[in-house]
Amino acid sequence: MLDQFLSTIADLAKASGVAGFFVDGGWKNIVMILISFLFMYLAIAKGFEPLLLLPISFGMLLTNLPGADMYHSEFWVYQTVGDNDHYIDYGNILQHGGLLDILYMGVKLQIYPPLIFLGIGAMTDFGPLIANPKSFLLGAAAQGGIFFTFLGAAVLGMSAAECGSIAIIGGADGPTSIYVSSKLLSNSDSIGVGTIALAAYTYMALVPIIQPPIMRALTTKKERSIVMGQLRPVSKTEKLIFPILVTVVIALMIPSAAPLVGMLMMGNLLKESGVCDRIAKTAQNELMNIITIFLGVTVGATTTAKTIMTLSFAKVIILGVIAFSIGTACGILLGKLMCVLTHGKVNPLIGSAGVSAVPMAARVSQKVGQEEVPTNYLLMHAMGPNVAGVIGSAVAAGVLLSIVAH
Amino acid sequence: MLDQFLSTIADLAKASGVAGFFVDGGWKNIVMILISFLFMYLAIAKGFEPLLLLPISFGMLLTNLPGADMYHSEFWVYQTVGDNDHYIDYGNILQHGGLLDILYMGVKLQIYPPLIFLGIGAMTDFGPLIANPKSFLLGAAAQGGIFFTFLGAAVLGMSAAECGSIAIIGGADGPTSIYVSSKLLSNSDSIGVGTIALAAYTYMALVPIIQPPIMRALTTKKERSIVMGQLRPVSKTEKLIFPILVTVVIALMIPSAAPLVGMLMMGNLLKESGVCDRIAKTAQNELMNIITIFLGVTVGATTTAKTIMTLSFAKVIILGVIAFSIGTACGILLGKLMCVLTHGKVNPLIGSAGVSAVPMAARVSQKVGQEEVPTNYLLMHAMGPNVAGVIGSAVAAGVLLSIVAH
Amino acid sequence: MLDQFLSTIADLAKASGVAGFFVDGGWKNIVMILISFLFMYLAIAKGFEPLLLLPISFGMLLTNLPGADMYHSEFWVYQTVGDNDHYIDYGNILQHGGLLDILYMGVKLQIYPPLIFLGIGAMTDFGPLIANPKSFLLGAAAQGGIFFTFLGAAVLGMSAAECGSIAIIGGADGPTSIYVSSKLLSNSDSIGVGTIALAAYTYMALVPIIQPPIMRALTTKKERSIVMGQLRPVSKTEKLIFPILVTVVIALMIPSAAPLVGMLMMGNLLKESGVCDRIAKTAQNELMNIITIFLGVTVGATTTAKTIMTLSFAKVIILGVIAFSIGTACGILLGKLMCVLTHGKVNPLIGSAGVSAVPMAARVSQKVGQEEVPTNYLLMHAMGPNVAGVIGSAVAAGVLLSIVAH
Amino acid sequence: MQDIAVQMLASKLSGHDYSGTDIASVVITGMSVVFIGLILLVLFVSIYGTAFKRKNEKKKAKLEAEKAAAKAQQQAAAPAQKAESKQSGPVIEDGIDDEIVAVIAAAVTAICAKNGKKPVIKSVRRSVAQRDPWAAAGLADNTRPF
Amino acid sequence: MQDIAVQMLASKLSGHDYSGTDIASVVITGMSVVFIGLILLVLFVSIYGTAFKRKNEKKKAKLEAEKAAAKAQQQAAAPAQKAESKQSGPVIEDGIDDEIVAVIAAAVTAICAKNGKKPVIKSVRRSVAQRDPWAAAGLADNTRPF
Amino acid sequence: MQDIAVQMLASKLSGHDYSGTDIASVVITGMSVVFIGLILLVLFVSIYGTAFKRKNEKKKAKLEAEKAAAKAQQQAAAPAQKAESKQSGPVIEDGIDDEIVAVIAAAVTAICAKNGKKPVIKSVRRSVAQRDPWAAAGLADNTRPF
Ligand code: NA
Ligand code: NA
Ligand code: NA
Repeated sequence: MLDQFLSTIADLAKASGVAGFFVDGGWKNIVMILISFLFMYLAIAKGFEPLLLLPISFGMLLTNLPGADMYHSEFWVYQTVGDNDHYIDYGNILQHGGLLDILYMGVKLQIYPPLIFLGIGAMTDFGPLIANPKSFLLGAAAQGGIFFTFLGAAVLGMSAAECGSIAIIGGADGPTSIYVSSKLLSNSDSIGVGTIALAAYTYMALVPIIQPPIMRALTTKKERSIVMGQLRPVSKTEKLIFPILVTVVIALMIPSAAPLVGMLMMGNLLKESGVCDRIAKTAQNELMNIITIFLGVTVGATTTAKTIMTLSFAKVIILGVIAFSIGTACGILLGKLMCVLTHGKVNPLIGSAGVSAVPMAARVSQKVGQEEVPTNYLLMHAMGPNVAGVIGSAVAAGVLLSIVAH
Repeated sequence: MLDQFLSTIADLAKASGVAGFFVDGGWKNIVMILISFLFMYLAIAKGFEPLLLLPISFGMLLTNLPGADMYHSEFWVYQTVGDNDHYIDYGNILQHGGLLDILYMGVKLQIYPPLIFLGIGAMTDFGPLIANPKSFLLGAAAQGGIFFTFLGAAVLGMSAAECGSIAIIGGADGPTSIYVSSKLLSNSDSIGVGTIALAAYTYMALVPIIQPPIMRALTTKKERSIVMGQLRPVSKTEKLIFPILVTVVIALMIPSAAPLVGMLMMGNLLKESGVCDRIAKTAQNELMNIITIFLGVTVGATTTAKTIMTLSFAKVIILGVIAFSIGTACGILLGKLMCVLTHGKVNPLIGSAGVSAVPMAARVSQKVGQEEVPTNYLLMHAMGPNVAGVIGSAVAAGVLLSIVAH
Repeated sequence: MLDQFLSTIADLAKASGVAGFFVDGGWKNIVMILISFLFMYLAIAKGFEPLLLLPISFGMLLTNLPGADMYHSEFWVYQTVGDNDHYIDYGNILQHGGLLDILYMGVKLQIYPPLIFLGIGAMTDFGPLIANPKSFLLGAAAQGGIFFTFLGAAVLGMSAAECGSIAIIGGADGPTSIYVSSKLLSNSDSIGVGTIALAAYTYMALVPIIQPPIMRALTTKKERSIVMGQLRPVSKTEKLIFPILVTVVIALMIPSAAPLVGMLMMGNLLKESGVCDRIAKTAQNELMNIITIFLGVTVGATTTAKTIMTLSFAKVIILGVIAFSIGTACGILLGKLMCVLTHGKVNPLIGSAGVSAVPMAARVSQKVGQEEVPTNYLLMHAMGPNVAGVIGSAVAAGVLLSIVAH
Repeated sequence: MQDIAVQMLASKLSGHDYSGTDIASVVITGMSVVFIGLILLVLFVSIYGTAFKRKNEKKKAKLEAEKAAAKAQQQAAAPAQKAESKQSGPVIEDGIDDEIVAVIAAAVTAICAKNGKKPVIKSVRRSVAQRDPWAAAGLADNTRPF
Repeated sequence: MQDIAVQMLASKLSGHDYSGTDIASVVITGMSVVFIGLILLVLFVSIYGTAFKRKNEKKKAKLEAEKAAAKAQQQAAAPAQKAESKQSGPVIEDGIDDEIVAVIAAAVTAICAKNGKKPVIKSVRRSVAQRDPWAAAGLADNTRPF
Repeated sequence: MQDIAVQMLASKLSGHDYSGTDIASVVITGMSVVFIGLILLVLFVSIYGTAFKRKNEKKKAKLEAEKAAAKAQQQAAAPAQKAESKQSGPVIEDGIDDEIVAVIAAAVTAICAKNGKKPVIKSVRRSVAQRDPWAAAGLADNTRPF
């Protein structure tokens, strides 16, 4: 009797999710779970972009608990049909997918990031950029990080899809990174969307630590002390024309950037119109919050042990910080050039804000500037390159998607 | 060296979206983009139903930028299988659709309009209609615009699906128009859902201009001067029974109207119950706002140059205004009849409110009435026919859908 | 002439939805509609869980109006392909489904209940449970109702799927009941998801009537008079660790419970983190409200006359109340045992709160306790077993889903 | 109700080959069905409306009598209350002097006046109770239906 | 953990052909698994709970000592402050007389009293800052995580 | 604009077989396209910005002149108004004494001070009108666009 009971208990233990840790490679899940705890800690205690890192890290936990079956990376392989058509088998996902598979469809169908951009557009003030359109150039320069990292990733022997996905981290823009990587990466790649998102959000949280040393190294004390005057006020009509203009120009030039830029600008137009308050507010609050939850937890779910615990992960970590650093440097260097060309009217510190990471990067510019001249308010001047960086990253994303056809 | 650079630039220019304007029929896109600007202007500066016309016009812009590929009208052709089954290939749309294709599924699956009706129901007070149920007749008469326009469209040689879609504009009800036209129209028709929606919302915004001359022409000064007394108060129980009763009666008589009327009445019951405030409020705010954005931008996206720049568009414009005018006239004429039958107790001006266009049409009744007797408050009396018109249009929509099987 | 008119009217009447009442079994629809009115009355006038019973009963009305075709139970039959793969034909549903079919996909894809759990997690305070973890045992004991009812249903000759679905009613947890029954039941069973949901919510509303007699019968006056001291305060860190711990332990042990427990705990972590307020609030308000509407009306739609008007319905009603009663009794009995073991420090009345039905069951404990000692505040002590009951039901749901493979 | 009548139409209208008679039928059938439907609603709503109107009128009469009585009582009590509160100065209690309300309203007006708009006190709502000693229960209240 | 044990049951229960023993097994296995699961939670939560309880108690003792000290200090300072604010009349500063608060509360009470409900000040929240000179930055703050 | 130039790259990069030159091209093409795109935006925004700047400056000059005039007028009127309101005591009207505002603010400050934070009045909003006699119309207003 006791014998039988004990054997049943033994059977039970053998079949549990716990047993999943002891199968081949099962220890990797434990490591991943510990990493998810680390990110939860960083999000909660250290304030690392908690709105996304917390859902991402919880998704990471759920996906690495053996047997929970809430996400299946094997469902997200591209099937090849005939000569050159490849597709995801959504029918199969509807039949057999877990909760996080179903919700992940919104990422793979490229819906969530543009809708988050809609919300961001509805809460962004492009006034500083309109007042000083030259900021666009700084927003362009800071995308240098993306393309030089592409080169670096290629040198490290990664596939084109991987190169593009890692490079976009340098755009310092979460939804854009997810948009590009979810389009490029499939189950057969050595990295996943979650890896890219984790790196992007982590480095965005680390902007105040990564950027200042680079900024100080590349500028002279004199340059950092340049005081910039007040920006001209921008009329409502200018603010109304801006989103329409940007949509037309960018969508015509880089059609692949149209969904991101188009939604960003539509959100902004809804806000600036002043007659669509009720929908602009929903776009920037409830709609964005709902999608943030779905996006975070499902993107986190893609970080299965198999995907993360590879050499590629280390490459992502290293290339990611390089991408951020080069982006910062490019922005600063163009800032220096503009300083020279304007005979010292532009403080090069606002250049680093071009990486996006709104509004953290602009605040870093402000803070480093104040170290020299405490009364110098660079923030508004840095907001120009900062929001230009968002547009710039979206444009760079379009270029990457055009080049790296999957 | 310079040669090569210049030739590259030339190549780039040739391949851009801009080039799309110079291919065969590409100029039509430019015209469409200009039209979208016009509608943006009308929405923002003139206050033309901005909550929907602004998203619609932005969708119109996005869809007509060559190369952006956010919406593909060719995906929305009905496929024929076997003898009489026809269907939309949703699998293909999931695989290859752009953002606006995916979101447009909510229109084609007939989800968005009923959900907007849910929200409208949750914010509508049927009290004035319950207090004076004869208002229903005015709401019925004003649907005359729908059916006479059907006749007009048929005379102009349009297909049955087109006739039904144009006719429903006379219902002066946005979601109903979109519901009917998205069911009836397919890629093979000469007009699209967007065309119908644009016309419907534009004419709804123009109600204060279209209706008054017709109202004045058909009524005598004496009729317009009739003062109507206060409506009796309506008890909570009556308000609770009303939505249930209407659902049962209408769904039994015109089953095709059940989704619209059912959701409208469910929203109203949630509100009137007083015990479901939290969901009634979400239905009328966040849910409706989210769907308004999706509905607007995707319906706008159906207005591709190919669809709009046809002779049919002109027909829609002309028939639309005729539909509104006939609807107004029918309402007024029945109002006159009721005036006679009640020995002058009913002011015929409240008849025009039967076209729906809530609450604009009711306000027009109020305003035209006040021109004669400044102290005459017709508003509440006009709200009865006004909300009856919403039900009436939904019923008429059901009838059209029954008759015009696609 | 008159002849023809009358014959047309006769034809019309014959073809209407009304005629659907007179076909074979059509009278059942009338009965169902009357039952839906009864539930509307209970929800509105008697306050029976109105947030869900009102949408459910409206869905019940819509689905039983002949001809409305908003929901098709025949679409939800499992198709068998090859040897052991069975699936729902979602393609067909997208092509031919009505509004409520489309929305019901969220139930069948098992999305709505976990998302509602996300919201519940974001509004639940696990403090009382953490302060007194022994409450977990009471939450476990009260699940006895589930398993003994399984036995009872089997004795009455129901299929395994039906047994599991009826048993879970004893969990006194709406979304859990819907989650389990929507997974287990298909069109070929004699009961539907809606039947289960109706019973679950009705009995939850009846908790204050069902529980007290059982509580009084099983306890002595002396036991009911036990005064319990204040609970220790719980630190923020403990509250942060709790959801993570529960997720890991439960998901490893009962993987099938992972979606419910995981989402519940993710919601709680978002709330307790204090850094994700904006998404935690959306999860517990707008997101939950939207899903509540969709869940309610579609679950109601599954109560077609064919499904409800069977002998099985009577069995559900009887077994449901037995399940609740046994659950209550089991909780109380373990409470008595704990009372003995702690030498009278635990008032057994808090045991009945283990059935979940948050927070009604906890209030019943409080109320019955106060009948003896008016100054005795058992509420916080009962909240421990109460929220433990939610976790316990989710675990029991996982066990049922593992055992009863469909 | 409209099904059979329209089916013949439908079969013809689906293609492009419909005659003038068909179209006339659409107009007539359509308007008839809409009118029949809404006339039915008129009838039903009128019937139950009449029933309720009578019931309400009785209730109303009763209520008004009660109100009048209450008002008379209140008017008698009010002066005493006012005097009392004036003597004791402003304290946190129900019978507080209305002048204090005037002060508050005046202050708000003073601020708002800068925007050039004259505000009116539309309503004063009781604040929603938040986290009282038994907060968890109140909070959990929202979870009841799930 | 329950997988193997239940697989045998499962295979039998999927069809309709299950015996009384099978059903008994469901009940026993089911209750056991639920109890094992929640007992594990009891253990884990108790363990870390004990650890934290100790830690909290230390912290609490420390905090209370600090509070007591602070209170003593405050009580000494208060009268002086009160006197000052009374002399200078009500001004916008931290040390404002509590009587003013009473006035406000009284006024609110006066208004609310009309609804026949006695309100209590539950909490006073700082208003959320809106559009200060560097408004865009504050606004953009919301966009940080994206 | 970038399509043809990148198509050659694309065909090579899709597989794993890309050369160093390909990668260099990606970097150069990529940066060029981004810069060309944003330079175009600089141009367009600058052009229409200049136009509006001029227009705005004219408007602003006009506005400021008006403001100055208004201010002068206001300053003359203010003392009289203040005196009047002091004499008549606090009443509900536009010209209410600013001291009352100070009292309110002070009271709020007194309460908030307990949290150790010094609040500032950021804005005073007019309350949204709710359910006036013609409430249904106001409510229905929200339904306008549908
Ligand atoms: Na960027
Ligand atoms: Na209408
Ligand atoms: Na339970």
